[in-house]
Amino acid sequence: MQELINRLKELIADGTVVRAIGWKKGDMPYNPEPAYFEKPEDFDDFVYDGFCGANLSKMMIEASKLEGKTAVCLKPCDTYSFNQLIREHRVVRENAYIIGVACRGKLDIEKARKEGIKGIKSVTGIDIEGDGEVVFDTIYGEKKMAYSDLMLDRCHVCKGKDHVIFDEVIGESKDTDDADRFEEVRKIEKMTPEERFAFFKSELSKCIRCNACRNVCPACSCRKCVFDGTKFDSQQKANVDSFEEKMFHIIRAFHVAGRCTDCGECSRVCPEGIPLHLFNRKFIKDIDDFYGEFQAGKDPEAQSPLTDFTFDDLEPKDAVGRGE
Amino acid sequence: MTELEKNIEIIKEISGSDPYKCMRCGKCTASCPAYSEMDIKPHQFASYIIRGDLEELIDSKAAWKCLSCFACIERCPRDVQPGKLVDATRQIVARQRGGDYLQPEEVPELLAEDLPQQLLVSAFRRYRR
Amino acid sequence: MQKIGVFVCHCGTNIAATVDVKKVVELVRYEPGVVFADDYMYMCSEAGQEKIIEAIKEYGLTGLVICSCSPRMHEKTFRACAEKAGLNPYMVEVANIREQCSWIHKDKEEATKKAVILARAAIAKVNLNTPLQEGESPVTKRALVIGGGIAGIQTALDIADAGYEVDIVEKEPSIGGRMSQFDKTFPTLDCASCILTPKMVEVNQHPNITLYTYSEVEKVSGYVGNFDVDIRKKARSVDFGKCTGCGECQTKGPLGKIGNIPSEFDRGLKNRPAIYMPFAQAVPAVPVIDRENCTYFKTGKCGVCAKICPSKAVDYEQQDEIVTVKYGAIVVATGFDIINLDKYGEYAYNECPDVITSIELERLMNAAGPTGGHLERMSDHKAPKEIVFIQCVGSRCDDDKGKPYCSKVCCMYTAKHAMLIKDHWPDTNITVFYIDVRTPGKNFDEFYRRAVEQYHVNYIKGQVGKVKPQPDGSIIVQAADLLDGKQINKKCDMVVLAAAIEPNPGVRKIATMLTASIDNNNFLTEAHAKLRPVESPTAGIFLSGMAQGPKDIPETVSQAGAAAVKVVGLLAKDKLKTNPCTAQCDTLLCNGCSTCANVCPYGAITYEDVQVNDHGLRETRRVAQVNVALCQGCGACTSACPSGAMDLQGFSNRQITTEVDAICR
Amino acid sequence: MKYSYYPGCTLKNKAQDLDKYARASAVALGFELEEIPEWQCCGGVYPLGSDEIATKLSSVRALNYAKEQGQDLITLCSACHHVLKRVNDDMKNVEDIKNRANNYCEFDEPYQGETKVLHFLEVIRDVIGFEELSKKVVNPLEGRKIGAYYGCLTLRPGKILDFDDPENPKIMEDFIRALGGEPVVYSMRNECCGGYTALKDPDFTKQRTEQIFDDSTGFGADCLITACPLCMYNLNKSEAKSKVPVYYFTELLAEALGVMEGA
Amino acid sequence: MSMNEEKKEFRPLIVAFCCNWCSYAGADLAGSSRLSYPADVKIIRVPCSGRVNPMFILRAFERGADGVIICGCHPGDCHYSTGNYYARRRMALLFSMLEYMGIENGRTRVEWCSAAEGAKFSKTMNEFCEKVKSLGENVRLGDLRCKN
Repeated sequence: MQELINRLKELIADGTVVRAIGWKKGDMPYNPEPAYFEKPEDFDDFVYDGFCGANLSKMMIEASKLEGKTAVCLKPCDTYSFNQLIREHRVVRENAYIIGVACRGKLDIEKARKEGIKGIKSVTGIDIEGDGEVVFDTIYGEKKMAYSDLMLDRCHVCKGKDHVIFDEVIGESKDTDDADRFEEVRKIEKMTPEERFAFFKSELSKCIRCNACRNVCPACSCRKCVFDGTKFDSQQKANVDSFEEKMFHIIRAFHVAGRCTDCGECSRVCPEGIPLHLFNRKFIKDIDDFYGEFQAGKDPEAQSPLTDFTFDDLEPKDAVGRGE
Repeated sequence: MTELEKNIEIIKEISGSDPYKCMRCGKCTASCPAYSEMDIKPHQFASYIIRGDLEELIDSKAAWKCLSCFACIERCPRDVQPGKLVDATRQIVARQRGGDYLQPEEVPELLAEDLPQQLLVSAFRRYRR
Repeated sequence: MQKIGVFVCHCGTNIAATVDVKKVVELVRYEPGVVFADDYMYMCSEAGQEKIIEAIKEYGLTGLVICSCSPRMHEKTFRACAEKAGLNPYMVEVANIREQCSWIHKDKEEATKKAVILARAAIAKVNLNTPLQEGESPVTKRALVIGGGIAGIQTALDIADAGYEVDIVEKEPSIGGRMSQFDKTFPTLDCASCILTPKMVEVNQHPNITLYTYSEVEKVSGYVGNFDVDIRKKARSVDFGKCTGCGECQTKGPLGKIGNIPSEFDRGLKNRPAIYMPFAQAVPAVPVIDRENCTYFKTGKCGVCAKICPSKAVDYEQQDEIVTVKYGAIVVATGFDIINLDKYGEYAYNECPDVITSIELERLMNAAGPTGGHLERMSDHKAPKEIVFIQCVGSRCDDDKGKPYCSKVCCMYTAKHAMLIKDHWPDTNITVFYIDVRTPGKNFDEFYRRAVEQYHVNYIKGQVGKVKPQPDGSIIVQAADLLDGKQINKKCDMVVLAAAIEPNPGVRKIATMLTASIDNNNFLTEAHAKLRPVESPTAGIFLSGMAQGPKDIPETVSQAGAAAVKVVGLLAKDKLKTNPCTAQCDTLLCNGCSTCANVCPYGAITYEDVQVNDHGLRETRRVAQVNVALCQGCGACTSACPSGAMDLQGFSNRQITTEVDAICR
Repeated sequence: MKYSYYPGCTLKNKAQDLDKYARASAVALGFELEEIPEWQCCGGVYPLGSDEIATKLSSVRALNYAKEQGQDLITLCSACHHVLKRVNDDMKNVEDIKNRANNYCEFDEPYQGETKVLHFLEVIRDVIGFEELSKKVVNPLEGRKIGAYYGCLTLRPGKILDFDDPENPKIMEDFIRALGGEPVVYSMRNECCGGYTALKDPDFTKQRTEQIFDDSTGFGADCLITACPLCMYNLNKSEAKSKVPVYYFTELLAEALGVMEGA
Repeated sequence: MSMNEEKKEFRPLIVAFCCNWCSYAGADLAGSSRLSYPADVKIIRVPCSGRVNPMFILRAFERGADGVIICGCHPGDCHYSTGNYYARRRMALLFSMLEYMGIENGRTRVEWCSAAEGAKFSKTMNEFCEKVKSLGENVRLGDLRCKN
């Protein structure tokens, strides 16, 4: 972490960049938050550890508009999002100095909570360089968990430890991929329609329309969301009882289909723990099945599957009922 | 649906073919190897059925003279498949009337020594229920 | 708020018999925005339109809903009517209560209910309509005719005579098409080449006509008035400028006059050399080298034709050339061929050389044909004494058995063949097996009756079951005489099959390039079966000849003329009104992501950095810009756009949404 | 290569030649015929009513057995070939028959037309190849002018049997050529011999077979081959037969392959 | 059938989006050929199947449609060359998603229907109505809210 801080300070000092985007300490040891750093003293709060899961690429949309270059810390998976944003002309490559930061999987505090770990005072073993257990110092005493057990689900299906775009890389990343990315989707596909409907109804009924998913999503970068506009008479109805969760989440997933890099931020930030990535991942799986494998953000030149076609694409009638 | 149309529906179901598609081109009759034996010609089956003259068909010699060689079925340009209409007629006789063209008692007399089994079973299937 | 007038048409009884028109009027009167509602017997009539105009003036209407026939029928009429009264024509919506309601429903209550719903949807839409201004686009005053048969020739001549430039693209080495293969034509028995050749020459010499023979259309882009067409001029291997058409290369080549390649023109009844003109009167009279069969191209050795050519016109190095030309209108005149007969083994066409098609018979009877006009059997070159004609081979069939349509010309040309044969060789017996003899047309039935009464051609009703070649070289035709109730085994020595005609197989590809619609049988679809028979639904594309449907020569020529008039009518305009229903980008919403540009088939979307004032926030943004001259209004961009910035005028997101709401209310 | 083999009733009895020469030839050609245990008669004809199932069940069982073995199903007799292929087509494409037959049969998993039914000749054409066959011929049938008599059941209905062009077949002609003989093409080769009407109208079948002989000998045939025991029976009833012998195609095959003796 | 009986019978509400060039013209042809289909079908004219935004489909379901069908030109015959190809992908993915969420897949359909296919249009609508009718009222998408 110190190497990273030193390098960022150096870049600002030598005028390469005007500012940096990274993480600063939060009010708890497990909730660091994205922040801008400009002056040397700003870095006093800089942190980069296992809980720094946030994808900072989206912040470059606004940062691209600022005077001078911005250094941005991107984990391997974040670089896919950045590439996708380049493809969509939402960020300016020249205005960014990308530091590829190392990653050995990011952590999910909910996993600790599920293990009954409460009253956390401090956490050790979450450094990027470390490889030991995570130790929680709590008001009830010391609790330990294996790093891997504490990892976000998305890290178990990691796209890989390589940064697909960067100016320099600091540190060594690890492969954390040890599960099948589409297993959850397959599990749902195998349910009966009634079960599937019940599952999604119960999940989506938790939605409190806070828009956290939308705000964090690097693909949801519209200046104004269609659900806030009048173009379809579909204005956000958060304040009344008629917010159409299904419509919102299907359309949101549809709008990012072929563009979503599966960064998993939507599910990470959802305060209600709705597995929103299951929508995106379904589209990704279908796209792979129907039109050949496609990873958004991997190649900024590649045509998105929804703005492409072949003469003998699958017919919609054959897209459904495949499990029967 | 009229009574007549209902009967035609039954024939359609048994035969899997549609007499209304017939355009009276006569290709079936032209193709039929058993033409000389038939009192009602293959192409007339469709018109008899459409007219509702099932009785006459059922009583005809023709219904039993078809060789089931499928020449008419193969060549019919309208896919009416007259051979199937003939078969359906036989089925009506068998199903509704219990009438058979071949009686078991007749068989021993007809039996030649070198007669292949295929002939016997075919004849039984074709002539009886 | 709009002030909307609703007009419900009775269409005589077409609508009123199934839809309670008065009730519709009553029920829509209180819809939001509606200030006037009325019904009338024929809304499209002059009196009906007068009513509309009066109401616009009297009630100050800002929008109209006409409940009538399909908008594809009279939308234009009602828009023009609105314009007359000073209302923007795009403030008119049509609720289709005839084709999509009264004509398909029987229950009056149900149909009335549906008519009201359709009217409501239209009213809801008009509430959101905005006046639109038609743009203008220039017209390229040049036409393209695809296909150089009699249809293409006639169309081109008529357009050229009207003073416009026209190009013909023909894929064969010569123009002339099927008609040039015919011997005589019905019902007057003119010699086909006597009436066609002068037209071919005229085409060649006409100052307004450019011929691209041995050429194919490769790519089409653009739209009515402004098509860009790539034409591939296949390498002819003979220099146009040098060749004098002397024919030495064909006669003195390695195989002399005979050649070893089945002649396409003579339907394989005769061979031709690799360097050839399809027939003596070919236009242009410049041979081509068929590279696939040429020894020089296959082995690199030979080169005889180059050596003997007195004017040194043979050029083995010639390359295909692609020219791009701009056109205002395109006529499809790709013609027909007969079907492949492999599926009809019962007629023994592939087994027996003496079973031939009618078009082969044309060649056999033609003085310039493979036998010099002597009718003879291909097997033993003897003159046939007993000839059987079989009608409807592959026509009038069920789906996978053949073509479902009547080929229309066979009855007449068979009568023609029978008479010509009897004329030349009176001792020949002729039997025609038919299903129906169809002779609608001027002097047509008389013609057929002449074959029977004067020439004693034996017509027998009954399709043939099987054609059986015999050991002695004769042929037995097994058929039935349905009227006499007999099975017939007719012994003969030649059988002529009236094979079904089908559109030229290449037409599919051309239709796709032109985005002209095509039916299940690959015939091009007309814009309206009765009222716009020579136009494709795609603006600027016109139809001529067999490409549109089976027809004989007189019909083809009249259709060719009709297509030419339509083309001339288009080219005579200096400017065309463009469809104002184009896409529009809301710059405040646009993310500049380029998704829309990726799906635009016309390249109409570009991106520009513009200064925006987003509620006080001033910044430069990269946003989509629609070139309305290029945009054709398909709306692909609108559904690709995630932010809803891209919208389509006349079919906006809100308009469609509101229609959905009205229907689902 | 192993195949499930459905001989059918006639081959066990009156048409033993058709069967035994086939078995011997198969060995020589390098494929194995595994007779389906406890096969039942196919019924000789496809049921008259397209809505019937009871009469289709014996075929369904045989087809399902082959499916369970993971083998293609071979038949020789033209009637069995006809019936099996048509029933298989029903099981594949006719929802109603598929459901009813499966309800009745209660197989471990429903049978849906998965088995590929092949005529012995199709195996030779499509699997072995005529070129390969001609290489294995030891006694070429040189100088023999052989007329292939197809009859009706092997070819029609052409779309379902998918055996050869029903009006202009050439599989048997190619077969004859591969054996070194000279095929004689004549138009009666796909016309019916009179079939089962021989039982009640023997005179009629005699008329038919005479026409067949006239036509084939007219084109120079000195013998005929067939795949159908019923055709064989009817043709043998004709007087012309003394001049023009009729063989099962397997007999000539065994002869050409030199395996007559062991059969 | 008396009016009373008819009232009891479930009649689905079906929204059909038809492209102007092929399917809408096909529907017109069905009409002029008097090839009937149930009045339950209400057609919305759009320029191209590529114009159909998934929002429209969900909107229709939300407002009470029991089935939504999108008709366009046959692939390769699009008046705008490519619109239906994009529509085909969009609808394949959308329909698969709806199925994934437990929505009966018979409620959505895409059919390519040319201007010459009046008979096909009528047949398609008859079939689709029958199918949707058999599925009954659209409960699962009728309310796009997930609150009970």
